[in-house]
Amino acid sequence: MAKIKMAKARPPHEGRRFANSAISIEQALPASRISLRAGSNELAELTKPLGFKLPSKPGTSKTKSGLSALWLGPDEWLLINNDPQAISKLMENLDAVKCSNVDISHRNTAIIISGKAAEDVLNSGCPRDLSLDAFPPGFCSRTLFGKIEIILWRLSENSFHIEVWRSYSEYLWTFLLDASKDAG
Amino acid sequence: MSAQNRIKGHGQLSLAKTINFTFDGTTYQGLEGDTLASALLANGVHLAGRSFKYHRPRGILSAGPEEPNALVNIARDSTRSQPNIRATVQELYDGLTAESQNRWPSLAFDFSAINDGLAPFFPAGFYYKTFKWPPKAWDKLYEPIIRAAAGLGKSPAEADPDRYANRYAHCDVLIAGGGIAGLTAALAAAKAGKKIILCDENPNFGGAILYDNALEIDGLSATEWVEKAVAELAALENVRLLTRTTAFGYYAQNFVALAERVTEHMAEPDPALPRERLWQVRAKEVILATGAIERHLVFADNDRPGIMLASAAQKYLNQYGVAIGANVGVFTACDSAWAAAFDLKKAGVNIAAIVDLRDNPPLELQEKAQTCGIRILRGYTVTKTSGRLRVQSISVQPINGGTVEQIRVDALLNSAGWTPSVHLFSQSRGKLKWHQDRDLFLPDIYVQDCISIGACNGTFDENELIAEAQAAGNATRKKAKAIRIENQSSWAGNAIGAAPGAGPSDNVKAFVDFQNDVTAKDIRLAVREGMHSIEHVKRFTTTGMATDQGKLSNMHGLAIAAEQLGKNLPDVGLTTFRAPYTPVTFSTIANHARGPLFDPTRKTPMHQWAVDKGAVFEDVGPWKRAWYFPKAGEDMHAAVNRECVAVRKKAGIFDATTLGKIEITGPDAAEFLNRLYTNPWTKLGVGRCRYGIMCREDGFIYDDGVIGRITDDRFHVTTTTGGAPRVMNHMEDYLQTEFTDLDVHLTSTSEQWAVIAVQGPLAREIIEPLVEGIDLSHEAMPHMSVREGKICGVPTRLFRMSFTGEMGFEINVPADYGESVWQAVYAQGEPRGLTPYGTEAMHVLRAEKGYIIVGQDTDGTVTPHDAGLSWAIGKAKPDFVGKRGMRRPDLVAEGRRQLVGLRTKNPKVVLEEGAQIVATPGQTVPPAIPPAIPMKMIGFVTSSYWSEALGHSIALALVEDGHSLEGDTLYVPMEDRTIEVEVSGCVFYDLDGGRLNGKN
Amino acid sequence: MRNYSVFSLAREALRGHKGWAEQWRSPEPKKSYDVIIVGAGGHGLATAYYLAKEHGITNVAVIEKGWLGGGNTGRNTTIIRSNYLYDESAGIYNHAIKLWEGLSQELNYNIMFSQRGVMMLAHNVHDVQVFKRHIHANRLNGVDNAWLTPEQAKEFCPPLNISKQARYPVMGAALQRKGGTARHDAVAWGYARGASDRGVDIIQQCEVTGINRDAAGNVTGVETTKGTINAKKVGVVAAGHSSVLMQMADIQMPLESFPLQALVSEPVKPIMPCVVMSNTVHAYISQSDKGELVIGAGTDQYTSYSQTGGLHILTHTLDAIVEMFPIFSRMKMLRSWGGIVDVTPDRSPILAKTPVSGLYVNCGWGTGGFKATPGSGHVFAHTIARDEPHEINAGFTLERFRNGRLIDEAAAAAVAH
Amino acid sequence: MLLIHCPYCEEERPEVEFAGAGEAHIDRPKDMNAMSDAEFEKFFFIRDNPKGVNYERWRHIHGCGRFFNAARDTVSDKFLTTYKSGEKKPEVATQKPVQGAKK
Repeated sequence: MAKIKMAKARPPHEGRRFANSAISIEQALPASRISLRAGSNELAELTKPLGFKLPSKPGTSKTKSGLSALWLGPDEWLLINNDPQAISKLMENLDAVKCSNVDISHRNTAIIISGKAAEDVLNSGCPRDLSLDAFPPGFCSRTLFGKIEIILWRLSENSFHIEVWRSYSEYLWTFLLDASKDAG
Repeated sequence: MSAQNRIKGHGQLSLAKTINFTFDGTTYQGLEGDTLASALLANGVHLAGRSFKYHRPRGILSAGPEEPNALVNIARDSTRSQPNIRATVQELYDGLTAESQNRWPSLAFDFSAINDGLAPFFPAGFYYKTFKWPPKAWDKLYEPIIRAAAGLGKSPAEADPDRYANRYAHCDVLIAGGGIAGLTAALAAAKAGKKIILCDENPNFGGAILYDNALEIDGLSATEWVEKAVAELAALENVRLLTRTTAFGYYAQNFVALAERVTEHMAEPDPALPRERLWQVRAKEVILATGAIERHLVFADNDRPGIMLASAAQKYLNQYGVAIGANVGVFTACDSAWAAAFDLKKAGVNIAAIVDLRDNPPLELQEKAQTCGIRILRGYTVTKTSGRLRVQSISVQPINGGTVEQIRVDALLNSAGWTPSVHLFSQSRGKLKWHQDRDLFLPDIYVQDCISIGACNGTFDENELIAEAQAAGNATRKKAKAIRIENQSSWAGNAIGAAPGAGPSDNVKAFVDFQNDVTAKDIRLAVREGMHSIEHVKRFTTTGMATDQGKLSNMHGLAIAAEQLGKNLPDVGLTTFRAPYTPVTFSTIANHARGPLFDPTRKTPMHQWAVDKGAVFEDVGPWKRAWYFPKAGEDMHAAVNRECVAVRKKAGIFDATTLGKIEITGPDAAEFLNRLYTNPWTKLGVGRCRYGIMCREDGFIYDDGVIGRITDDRFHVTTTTGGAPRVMNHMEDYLQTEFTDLDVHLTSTSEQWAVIAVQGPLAREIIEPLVEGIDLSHEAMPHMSVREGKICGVPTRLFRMSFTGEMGFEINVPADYGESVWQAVYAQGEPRGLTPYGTEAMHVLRAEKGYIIVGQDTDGTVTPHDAGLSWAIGKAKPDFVGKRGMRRPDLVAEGRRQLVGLRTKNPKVVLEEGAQIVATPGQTVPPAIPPAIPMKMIGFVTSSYWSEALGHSIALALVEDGHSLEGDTLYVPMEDRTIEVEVSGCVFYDLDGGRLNGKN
Repeated sequence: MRNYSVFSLAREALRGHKGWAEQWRSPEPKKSYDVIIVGAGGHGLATAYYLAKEHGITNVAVIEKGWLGGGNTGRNTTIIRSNYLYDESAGIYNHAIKLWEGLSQELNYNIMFSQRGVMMLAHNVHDVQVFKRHIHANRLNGVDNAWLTPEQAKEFCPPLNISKQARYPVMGAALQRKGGTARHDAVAWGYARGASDRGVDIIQQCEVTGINRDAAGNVTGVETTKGTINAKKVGVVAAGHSSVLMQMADIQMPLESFPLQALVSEPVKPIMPCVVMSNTVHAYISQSDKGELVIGAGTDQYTSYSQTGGLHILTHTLDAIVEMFPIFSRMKMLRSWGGIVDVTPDRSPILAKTPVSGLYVNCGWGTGGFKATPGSGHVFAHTIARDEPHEINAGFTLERFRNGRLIDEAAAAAVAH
Repeated sequence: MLLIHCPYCEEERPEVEFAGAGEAHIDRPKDMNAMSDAEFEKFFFIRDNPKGVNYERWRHIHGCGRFFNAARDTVSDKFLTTYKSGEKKPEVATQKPVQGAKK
């Protein structure tokens, strides 16, 4: 049998970026992602494969050694590992514990938006209070942006990570660019 | 033209900053900071519009958003044209081009003004009483004439290239209105550390005190004080100041909508800026400081150009340096008009007389008037005015009767007192209370976290107002620094309803609602005709329904109706105030959601490949799906035939990515499926798949799809493309609220996987060289199985399944690899005839096999039995969602529509989808209504195609008791002919299914 | 009753219109009536009118909590059409169209029925299939409904955007030429005047607080804020408040009441020659005689009696309008308002007898009741007078929710694939 | 746009993150098949639709994804309380509006 030519990954909007004086938007690098579901009785067991205790307070997140866990619901976390190759090992480790682990690395894609106008640009489509009091760094939540669902995760005062299903990412980009025209 | 009415030394504009503008083709000069109205008045132009019904010439009445008359069309270019813009709020910019409306051929000579002469024939509601004969004439004759006469401006004719934006905002305190009350409250709140938003509809903060030259606040003039206050606020981080921003809607839970006009005042707007921005503000508290609006007096011919609200004249003078006339009369019931007269007098304008309805206006006003040498007529009324395009004289008479005197004027100020602007309060669902002693409706019962302060709360005294504003803004209740007020002018005095001389016995045109031409007479007529509720009066006369929304007319209308009914004013009711406070541009509300952002467009990873191959796409929900792939010279029919043949003879490749996918995990996953689908799942082996049907409790088909068992506790579920979100929601609902005993989790994986269907006799040999770790042989991987392995070096869930009737595979790969794997498969297969096919060919292929499409062959009223899918119901299962529902009497009765196949007697005839079916050919098609003897329809065609493989047309149909009609002849009556069809089974091609296994 | 005509109008013009009489009487309620109608909206007033005119039952009271025609009758977007799919729906709406066509003359009141055409847009293959199904069924039911190509649709309605680049391009349209609009207030007023003239008492500002029954369970009348009023037959025609009223007779209804919003633009010269509806894009628009663009929005997602709704509902409506009619981008919203619509599980009305003898109900019209007004009143009067349904409303029973014989127009337009 | 307190996220969130899911406390019977047609009608079609306090279901569909229950006044549209699904139906009274501003 002839050698099989390896398929090439083509993540959406690879390398896309935009910046003006008040805002910078860029497509996040590929990462591995797992939708993790577990009941409260299973939490303790999960500490080992993850290397840290899952955040249990609504809207909070935890990051350690490139692995982040975002609280999305009372039994739901989004795990993001910056290393796209890390997925199989992590899935394997989770397989060993009682939980639901589903690979969604390709379902989602992410956009990083930062700059002094980031909050305003996001508030052009997101109805949430994004002030630092209500949505501090580390806070994460599923919410809406215009007509699509996103997961918004505040990395720092002026920087947000937005998770979105891949087919909605074009809409997200278009909207963010539209809203950025007069940012600042 | 030069501005002859601009008075040096008056107003706040710089005479040096001149700009040009055009009105009705004439170029004029204005100043930076002018409104269109102030600039027109500076040039001596009063005549600005025509009324709606009588086409009476109308002048500029006000200096604010309540303007009913001076509405113009402003167009920057042919794509940027907007009708019905109030000249009184439109800021002037260099090159502004405005045109008057609702007149032909010109504003000064309007042909339709003939209506005015015919006014006796057009009282309120005249159109209900006539135009009834002949019956057909209404929409053919009368209505077009009425329509052409109605309407004000013209709709834009071209699409709008401008941008509109949105911003959601949250704050502790939203203050609507930046006059003295709003500014004071804002200062107090801001200093208390609250996060505040202060908005005002004007270009500058300050409100009514900006044109009060006498007022002193803390030793500063009003303008100085405003400047200082604004500077103080602007320096604070916790304050957002929004000018040119109207709070127009107050919704539930302190959600307030603001419209910001960002560029409408600019000569050359920066294209980066949105034209307008919608602010959607959620505030912990709302402070309403919306002020008050001066009412006009209702007297005979009170609508001539040159007749103006007193406060407007004062504002034009003190803010814009414009005198509205040289010889001005004043007609009032309110103190504030006297102050306007004094200011005009001081600026050198002759005041012909102050006519006050009251017998005893305040003495100090009278004294001051005498000092200035102004004639006072106390207890007088104006009974008449003259002048066609500009008022020329007024006739005055003592209220108790007596000699009528004619006084020449070139403008007339008038004031009936002030109406608190309770619109937003009322929109918040607060209840108003009538204060008989003050003739005012004021906020009484609050239902939201808000407070009214200042003039909108009836607080006209500046000292009281300051205290009220400070208390509202400062929750900590710390004693605020006192603010010293000197030389405030009085707003006391009110007249509501028709002035003497326009009473029930006077046959005069005294306008209540200017724009809609509603007179006091009309309101009385409405009451005589039985309209006893103010809502009826309003609808019958259209008072308060013009573009000014009754800001000037509501109180008068109410008072006149009350008088006619002999009732107290509050007993007649008050019309509800509805959003918006002032009209708001459609696109401001739609904002970003235009063009590509109107709705998201979902595309699969292989979309671009299909584009490159020339695919035509169809919309399926939010998705774009390749419909067919026409080659040069091919129409849809030819392309689809070719694609179908390729699949049947060789192989086709199809993008099935859009199908919904749900990963169901957990020890109870199989049991969960048992309860949600009609089929049994417990015994489905790992590595096998099954077609499943989902119902709701009502027993009708809700969705379907193939479900594969990946491991004992992990299933890969597919749904229809459009059904994916609602199926997920349906499952979550049962899982969370009903089947809480089950240990199961659901994850949407619709977009995790790109799905490449390869179907046809050559499918296996095409993909085999690319696959690793999976034995594709029929024995190892039979029809309806699933395996995990690798394709092109990447992980795959490979399904052996078919929606075409051919042997086929559906290759699921992580979406980033979709395009690359697709290309590899295509490269592999293309030399052997692998052909891309679209959704249309897919539909034909599946119909040839009798596979249903939920939503096309079922419509929400079809049970699995009806669809011929009884085999898919797990009869041994004690329960599943829909089991009880499908046993209801009508669902098991005879005569249900059941899915069958249809063969046309003439094989070349392809039925039309949706065509109805009858049992007997003798029925004739009824002509249009009436009289109609309806034909008894027993079913309809759900799917219909030309089958190239079979050489004849095929169709599926839902037909009453269809399952027992096989072989019968039925009829499809079309407009021009009746088509004979024979009922068949649903499967047309490869009846024994051998091809699924690569046989036949 | 004083005849309304161009001649009476001219005569009155010469004497200052002093001679017009009240269009309807405002009497105090009598102790008892033969029939009480609860709710003086279009449907209730039409019922009273036809009871008097067609069945000779003139001893009728129409009891209204607020002012007549002040509910959904005066709050809807006045679209009239009858191109429904099922025989039952086509039957009643087409019955209504026939009555609409002569109504101005019948009532001697110009209700301004304008058969400007109602055009429903198809935006995808599924829409096309569904519309074709309607068109074929309509033809066989004697209901006019024609298929238009996008170009023909544009010709019929020039402001329409038929660009292939639109997010959901127009693939065609179903046009009912006999559809159109009417003046909503005039419909209520015309029926009120006609009914009042035939002896019907319209009692406004009077709220029904109870439904009285005798020991055998038969209706004996109603309790109101103006006292007890007796009648052996009571018809409830209370739209959004139907559940509340029927509860007074211990009948629980298959109904939910939702806020429905509508809006108008500022008036402009004629630009929209017809009614356009798009279910896919969610937009409904026409232009009133006054020149306002009249636009229907969607319902909110929660039940409510507040007659208000959320701004985000209007946002979605106006983005759809601007998408379909880009030239209206700079038009301005002048007024918006809300009504309460009562919705049944199958989106079809209930026009029927009830388990309580002497109690009848006409409800569940959802977002589309106005168009049925004359037909609904006509057959409901028949149902009350004869104590049995007219053949036209025979299918619109309460029992259908028990036996499953639904008239599910919405399901028939099912969106899936 | 209403503001809804999600009992799982422990925060008030804008209405557009939620999907209304109809009347609450209608339990699917353990033995569906024993239901009469009348009982099925009541279960599936009949609704309280009260003018006043309505017990209703919501799903925080664009948030934590949980279904929960709420008591809401259908006259003012004010939420009186929200609570997790499975919890007992709370007794609530509608609030009276205040005369005069709150201060």
